[in-house]
Amino acid sequence: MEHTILILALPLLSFLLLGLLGNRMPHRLAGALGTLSLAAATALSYWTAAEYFLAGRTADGTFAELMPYNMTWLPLGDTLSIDMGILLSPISVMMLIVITTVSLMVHIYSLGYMKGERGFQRYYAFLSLFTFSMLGLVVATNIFQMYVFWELVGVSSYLLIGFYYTKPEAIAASKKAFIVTRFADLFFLIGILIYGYYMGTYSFTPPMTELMTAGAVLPAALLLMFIGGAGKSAMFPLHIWLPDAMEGPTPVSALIHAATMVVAGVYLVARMFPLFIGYAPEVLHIIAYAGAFTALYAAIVACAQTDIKRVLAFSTISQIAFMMVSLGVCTGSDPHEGGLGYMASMFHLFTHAMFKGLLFLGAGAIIHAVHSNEKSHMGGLRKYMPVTHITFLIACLAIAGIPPFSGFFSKDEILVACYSFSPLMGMFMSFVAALTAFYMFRLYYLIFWGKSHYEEQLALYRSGECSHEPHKPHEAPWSMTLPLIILAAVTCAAGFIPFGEFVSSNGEAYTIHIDTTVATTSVLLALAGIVLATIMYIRDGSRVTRIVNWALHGPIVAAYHRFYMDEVWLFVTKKIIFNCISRPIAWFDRKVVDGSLDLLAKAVQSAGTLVRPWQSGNIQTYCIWFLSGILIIILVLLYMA
Amino acid sequence: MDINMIIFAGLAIVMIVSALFAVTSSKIMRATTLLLFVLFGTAGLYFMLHYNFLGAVQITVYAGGIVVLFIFAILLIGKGSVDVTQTSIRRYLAGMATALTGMALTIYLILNTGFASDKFTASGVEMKELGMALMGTDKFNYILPFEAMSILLLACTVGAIMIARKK
Amino acid sequence: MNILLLFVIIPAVMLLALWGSRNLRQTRAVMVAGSTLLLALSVYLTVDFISMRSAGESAPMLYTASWSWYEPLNICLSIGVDGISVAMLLLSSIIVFTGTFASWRLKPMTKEFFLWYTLLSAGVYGFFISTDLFTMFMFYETALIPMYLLIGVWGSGRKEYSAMKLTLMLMGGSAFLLMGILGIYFGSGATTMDINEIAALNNIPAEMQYIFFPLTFIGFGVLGALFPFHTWSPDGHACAPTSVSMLHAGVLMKLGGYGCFRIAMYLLPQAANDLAWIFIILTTISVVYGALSAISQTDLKYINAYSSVSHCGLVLFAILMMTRTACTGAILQMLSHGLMTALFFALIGMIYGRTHTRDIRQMRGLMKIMPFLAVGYVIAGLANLGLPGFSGFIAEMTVFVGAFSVNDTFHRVVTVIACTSIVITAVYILRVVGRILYGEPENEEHKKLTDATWDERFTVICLVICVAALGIAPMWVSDLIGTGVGDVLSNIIE
Amino acid sequence: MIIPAEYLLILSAVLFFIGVFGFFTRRNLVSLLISTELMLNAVDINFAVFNAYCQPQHLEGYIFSLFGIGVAAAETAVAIAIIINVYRNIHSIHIKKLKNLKH
Amino acid sequence: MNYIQFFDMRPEVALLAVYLILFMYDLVSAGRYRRLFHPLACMLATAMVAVTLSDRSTFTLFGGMYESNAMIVFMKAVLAFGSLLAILQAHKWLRSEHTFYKQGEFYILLLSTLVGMYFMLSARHFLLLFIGIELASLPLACLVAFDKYRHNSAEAGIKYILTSMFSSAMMLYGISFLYGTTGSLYFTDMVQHITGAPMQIFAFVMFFAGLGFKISLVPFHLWTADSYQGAPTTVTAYLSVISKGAAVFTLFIVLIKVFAPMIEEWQTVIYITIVASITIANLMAIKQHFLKRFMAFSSISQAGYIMLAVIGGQADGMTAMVFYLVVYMVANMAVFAVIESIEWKIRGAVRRETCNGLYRTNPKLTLVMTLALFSLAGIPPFAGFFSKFFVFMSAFSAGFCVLVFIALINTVISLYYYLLIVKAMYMMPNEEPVPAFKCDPYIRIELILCVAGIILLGVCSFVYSGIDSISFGM
Repeated sequence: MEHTILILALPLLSFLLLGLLGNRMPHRLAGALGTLSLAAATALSYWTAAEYFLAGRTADGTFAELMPYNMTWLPLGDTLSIDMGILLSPISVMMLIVITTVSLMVHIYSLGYMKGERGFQRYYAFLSLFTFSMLGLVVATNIFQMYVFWELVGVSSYLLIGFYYTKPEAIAASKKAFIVTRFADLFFLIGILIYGYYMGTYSFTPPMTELMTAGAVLPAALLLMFIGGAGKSAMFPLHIWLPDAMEGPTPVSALIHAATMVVAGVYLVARMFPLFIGYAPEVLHIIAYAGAFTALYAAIVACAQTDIKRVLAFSTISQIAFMMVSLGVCTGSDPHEGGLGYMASMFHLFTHAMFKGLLFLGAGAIIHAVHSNEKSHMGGLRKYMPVTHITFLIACLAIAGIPPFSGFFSKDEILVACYSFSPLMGMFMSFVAALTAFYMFRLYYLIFWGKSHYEEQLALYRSGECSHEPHKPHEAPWSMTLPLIILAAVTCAAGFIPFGEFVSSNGEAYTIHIDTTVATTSVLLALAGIVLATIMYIRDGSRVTRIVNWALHGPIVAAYHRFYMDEVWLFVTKKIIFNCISRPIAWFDRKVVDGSLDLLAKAVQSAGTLVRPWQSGNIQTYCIWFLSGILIIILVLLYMA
Repeated sequence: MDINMIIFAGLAIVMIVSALFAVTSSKIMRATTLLLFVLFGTAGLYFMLHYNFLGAVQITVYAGGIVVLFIFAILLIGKGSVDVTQTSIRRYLAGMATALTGMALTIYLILNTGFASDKFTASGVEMKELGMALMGTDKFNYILPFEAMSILLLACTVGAIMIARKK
Repeated sequence: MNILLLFVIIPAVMLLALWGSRNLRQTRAVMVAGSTLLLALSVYLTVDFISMRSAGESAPMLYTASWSWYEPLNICLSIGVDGISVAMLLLSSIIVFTGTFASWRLKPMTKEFFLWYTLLSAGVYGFFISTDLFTMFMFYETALIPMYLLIGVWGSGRKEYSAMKLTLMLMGGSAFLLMGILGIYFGSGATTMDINEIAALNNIPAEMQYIFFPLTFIGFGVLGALFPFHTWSPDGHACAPTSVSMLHAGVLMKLGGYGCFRIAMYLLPQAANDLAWIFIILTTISVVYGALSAISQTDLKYINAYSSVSHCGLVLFAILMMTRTACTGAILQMLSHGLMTALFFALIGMIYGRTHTRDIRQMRGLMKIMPFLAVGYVIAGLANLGLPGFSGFIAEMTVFVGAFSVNDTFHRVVTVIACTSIVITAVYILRVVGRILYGEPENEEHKKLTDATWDERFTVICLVICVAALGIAPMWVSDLIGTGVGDVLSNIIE
Repeated sequence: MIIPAEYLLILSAVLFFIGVFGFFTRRNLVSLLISTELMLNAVDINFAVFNAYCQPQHLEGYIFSLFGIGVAAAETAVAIAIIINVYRNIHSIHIKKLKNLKH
Repeated sequence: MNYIQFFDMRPEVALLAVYLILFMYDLVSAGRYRRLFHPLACMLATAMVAVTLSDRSTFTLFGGMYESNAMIVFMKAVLAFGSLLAILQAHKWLRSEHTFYKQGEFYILLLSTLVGMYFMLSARHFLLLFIGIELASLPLACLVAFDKYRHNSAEAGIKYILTSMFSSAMMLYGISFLYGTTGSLYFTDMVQHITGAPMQIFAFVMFFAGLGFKISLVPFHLWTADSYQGAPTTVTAYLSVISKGAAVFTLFIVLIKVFAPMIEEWQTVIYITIVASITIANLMAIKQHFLKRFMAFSSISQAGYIMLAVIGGQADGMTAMVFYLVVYMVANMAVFAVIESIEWKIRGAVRRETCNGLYRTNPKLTLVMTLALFSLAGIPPFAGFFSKFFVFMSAFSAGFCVLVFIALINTVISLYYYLLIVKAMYMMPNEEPVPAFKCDPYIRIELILCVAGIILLGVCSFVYSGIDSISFGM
């Protein structure tokens, strides 16, 4: 499997090339270079996947974990070292495919979307960097390598969110994204430190002896790592950066903030799953509860948002939370007994990457067409953008969990896992799933149905009330629609992939079977949500909508403001950290620490002034001092003797 | 009461009183004259110790030389030399306090130190002995200080003339 | 002829040549030739050192030589290097080299500037090659004093005040240090000044160690920006000219950490073990406090100076942990911080040279105006906040891993506290980047400014390459340092 | 009867400190000089007394007194020359007028 | 009656020969031959240094009243060399209108003081010592008052001579009691009777004050600033270096030869005076504006540092002390030479503000001044660093750790005020800086010698080793 190194190397090279020489290249060349290198990497990934899964299972019924490369990168003392290498396991191969596929789609899509933008080359360079980092993350052979790439991913995300660096919101968002995830990474790092010290290694499979003696330390380490993951995967309350991250170019949102990077946290937990399940099941449950709450929270907030990308962002948070919950509800490593969640989570990760990527890319196409993110500028677009409309609808159906689209299958598995954990959890998650269907279709209707903003404007223009002619929405160019179509196709088909054959909690093959009760319930619930959305939003200003708005006015406003979480964070950072800690410390440093030194200097100076009159110029005074000095010294000596 | 003691007491009283007036008198000439009394008193003491040559030198050099120098200087300087009485009371008190402390300490120490002062013989010093001591090169001979003294005097003469002469 | 001597001889020759140079061209020629030669020499030394080590040379110090200097006082001109010193020499050469280019267009009195600059670098080199207490101290002070003129004459802002403060504080530190050195010398029986021999004797009475360890440590700690003796650093850096800031933060502050390790702890092991906790607390404060202070600063150089306080605090923090990994990390951090901060100060200087302000509130959108410098700044910033692939990351990680491996609650807690600095660092770095580089340029004057000139580009590129090289391939440096650290540590840990 | 050495020493001490007192309080350069003469004179008495009472076999104190007188004369000569010079420069020999050099 | 002994005192004889030649020349020369006076004096002084160094054997003369050994000879040579520097520096001054006709007196007085110092160093008897001290002070008073048409010079002279008389009276009074309690004035005899009795303590402190006055230690220092400021600059330089150096060395000898049994007492005394000297002088120096006055306080503080070498009373202390004196001499002379040059340019007293912007106009002179000040402050690689270090070492080895620490803290203050001048020269703006000028050639020679000393004395360790091989202690 030596060629796997190329999967990493190609994006890296493309990054270096574009980063260093990009400014001298024409846009087309840069785009082509980035896209082609990624296409090659994608091809290699597929080849790798084929090779890996076709190689068959080992004697114990699992896929072998291959490590084609592993070298010591930074020795840390006698035993520990940070290694760099490539680890192939079912989930990493799966991730390779997800990442390269979505990334390739985004690369192609961006050719059209970003056309003519200032910094086009830079954009592709950053995309390559991100892809490289993300690939490095998933193939990490040890937790520290993962951390290394984890940070790189964070930085790429930062750079891409802040791509429109002249836009103040983009700057703020990029900063926020980086700092919040960095904050979470702190815990990750501490977790790693604990893990490394007690396990004596950073690899994912620590020696048995250390595991036995670790006691309560391992769960603590794993919990800390989860917090790191929660930061990246936008779990409540560390989710606040993700909605803001939508300030970046939409393809970037699709790639990073929907399909790949944000699931890194899920991937982390999945990576460490054997340890979680074996030594820290209680931590898994914490994950489950945290995830469940996040899922609900994000879903509710999504219902009230008006910016379509924000809706998608919250939907992403909610869906990732689903994955987390799914991992959290595992109670054993056997997929048949308590371990189903693992497979479900990975499956959902896979399908979600596809359909959420699709949604974002679709949203991108819409934004491209209407030059706005706000729902008020949309409406009735189905006439103008048929391809986008259809693909978007497919994605919505998938996310709502309507068969036969892929979302149905993965979500179903999750719900099954939840029900088997506790019925309460199952019902809760089902409700959230229903909510998902509701807000997604709300979004769908708001964009594609209802009154067309364009037509209203046109009417106004014609009646002379508006001075300039509105921009007519148009279907996106082929470079943008092609990825939509491809992803839509995948979304339709992915549900039928026998995912359990490849990935399962104990590595053995697991055949997915639909639990009819759960499936029926969830589909019905989803349909209910869709129906409600249809009633409320298919036409503007329906009575039901007004009633609901009136009845739930308070909660809706709160949800629109994301339950004021941003304000809380702003309060903590601006008011407490900046104004109450940093400022006083800076003041303390200047006035107290430095001031005391200045005071010392001043004291010496004034002592100098003080002793000056001593030198009065009168020799009699001098001689009085002379004799007094003698006498004092004599008395001191006599006293001492 | 021994005659020596009476003479000593007389000398001491004269010396101390003249010294006191010499440092307090507001007339500079009077002060100089009183200094002369002290110097004569000192010579008297030397005679009492039978150090006749020393006494003579005291009278000639000190009384005859130095005081005359003073008088010259005073005359040269003229009326600017009128001594103003002590102005600053603070310095006056400080000076007095320091001097008194010093004196008390010294007298206390003198009284509490047993000098081996029992070898006094009223024999005096032979001139020859003195001459030999001044000219000899062995231990307890002082040719070297004597020569050094000559350089000192020469240098001081040169210096004093250089400074005092008018161009 | 010992190769190490060249590190002192070349600057000495440069001083003479500079003294004789008649115009700017000659001055520059001397500087470029000299600093290139030094750089080449240190690269050669590094390579040669590594090959000797791999050939099985296991003596703690290589290239050792000793000439009796002040024989009655056992003062020798002893030289020798171990991995740590080699790394430091390399660092110094890089900074001196790039600093030369960073002050390419410095005016007025270019010749004099380079004279003092070279004297300073001679002190630095001498310090790193010496193994004799007296000689080290001498070079140490030699390196400090030119700072006064360099800042005072060629600086900006409140330069006189800052220069004076810096000099006096550092000299105050060296007063402590001198006490410590005398204590070490006499404590060990006044037979030798060679640090290796003193370490081998290891006979300083414990009660003396308890007195002189704090003195020595604080003495060096002042230069290493140990809280609360760091306040010279913000003012000094803020007012210094570019290359001086580079050299000062890049190399001179390392003298502090190096000295703490090589002298204070190495020679006074017992006190180091018993009293480390006090200084660990202080350094932990430094780390967090410096970072927090940086957040609310508005002057670019102040931000970076406080950042230096934080990072140098980490150096001292790490060596006090007294594990091999942590100490290796400390040295790595010195290297890394040296390069990064030099880069930072170079960029700040270049930006300042154009905008004539360092107030972040008055700059905006520099990315559009001077993309090269802005990109350089972003890279420097990312390196500073510990992005993998740059040197900061490996250094910090090594430090944290090493510090964490001390099995003791106190050490663990302070390590975790120190770890928080990586978040705080991100905050202040991104704040600045977001503030001054991004956005639309607002100041009309600024819109007319130009991007970097060739010498500036050269400086920046050299440093970026070094930072990245250290960050991407840390293993060889880490090996180089590791053995040296091990030798020193084996003396500290009984 | 032999006068006890202490009496002489005390006498010289009193003279010495009267000189000191004068030196501290007089306001005129010549008076200052007179006070120093008192002090030097007292010292000479001391030497003579110690020689006579403690070490009569050698003439150390005696000769010291002798040289002391000489040195006093030399000092006085130089001092008076300078005083005259001061007078020429500032037309006063009052201590108060010597205030150019201070602080 | 072995008068031939006089010729064994080679330094003194050489000195007196020079003295006589110059005296004669002064009497006989006239017209253009007067112009050769200064070169002649310089050459003779140089020869004198050489002759002084020629006999380094150890011997005593005149029944133990005079002692000579290699160290003493070396010290004499140092003093002679210092005088040579002073003579070099004096050239322009001696050529000026008011001094030209009394050039001869200058040499006579200068050499007289040098004779006095020679006697101070060699004396092993208090009478000779006393006369030496007087010989070193009285002509110096004349020198201080040399510029007799300058008010300041006269004022400085009278302050100097009166304080000097006061202090010599004190010292004599002390010596008289020493004589009374020990029964002798020979060092070798006295040491056997030194017991540390209260009277001896009293006497010792009185004596110490006399020398402390010459060294200008606090609290016996108050004359220093006034006299230094008022005296002609050459004389100030001479006072601050040569006179002080001889006194310190003498003090050291007396302490170890006579007061050895009272070591605890005198160490306490020195301890107190060191702390007082360094601290108070430093505080005073900060606020000074006239450079000469400033240098006076600097020299007081330096005296404190020198005393650090004395306090131990050991051979290493003497080495450190002599080395310090040598280094201090070259640095201080350099500073005064620069001050004198500027004085001649601006025709007035040099204030710190005068130096503002000096670097622009006179870079080389400024550099010399900088080096000298750095050396005084103890900055490597200049010699001052080495000398300070060794002094600290010797005090430390004698066990005075806290004292060393106090002194070290004070070095920071001293650095501050030295840097103030550096700052003025390099950094302060000035509308009208001192115009560019060329130094007097003799001063240039002096400066070259001094700078060579400043740079080389520390680096070339043989000076120190040489001193160490001949030093002695308790």
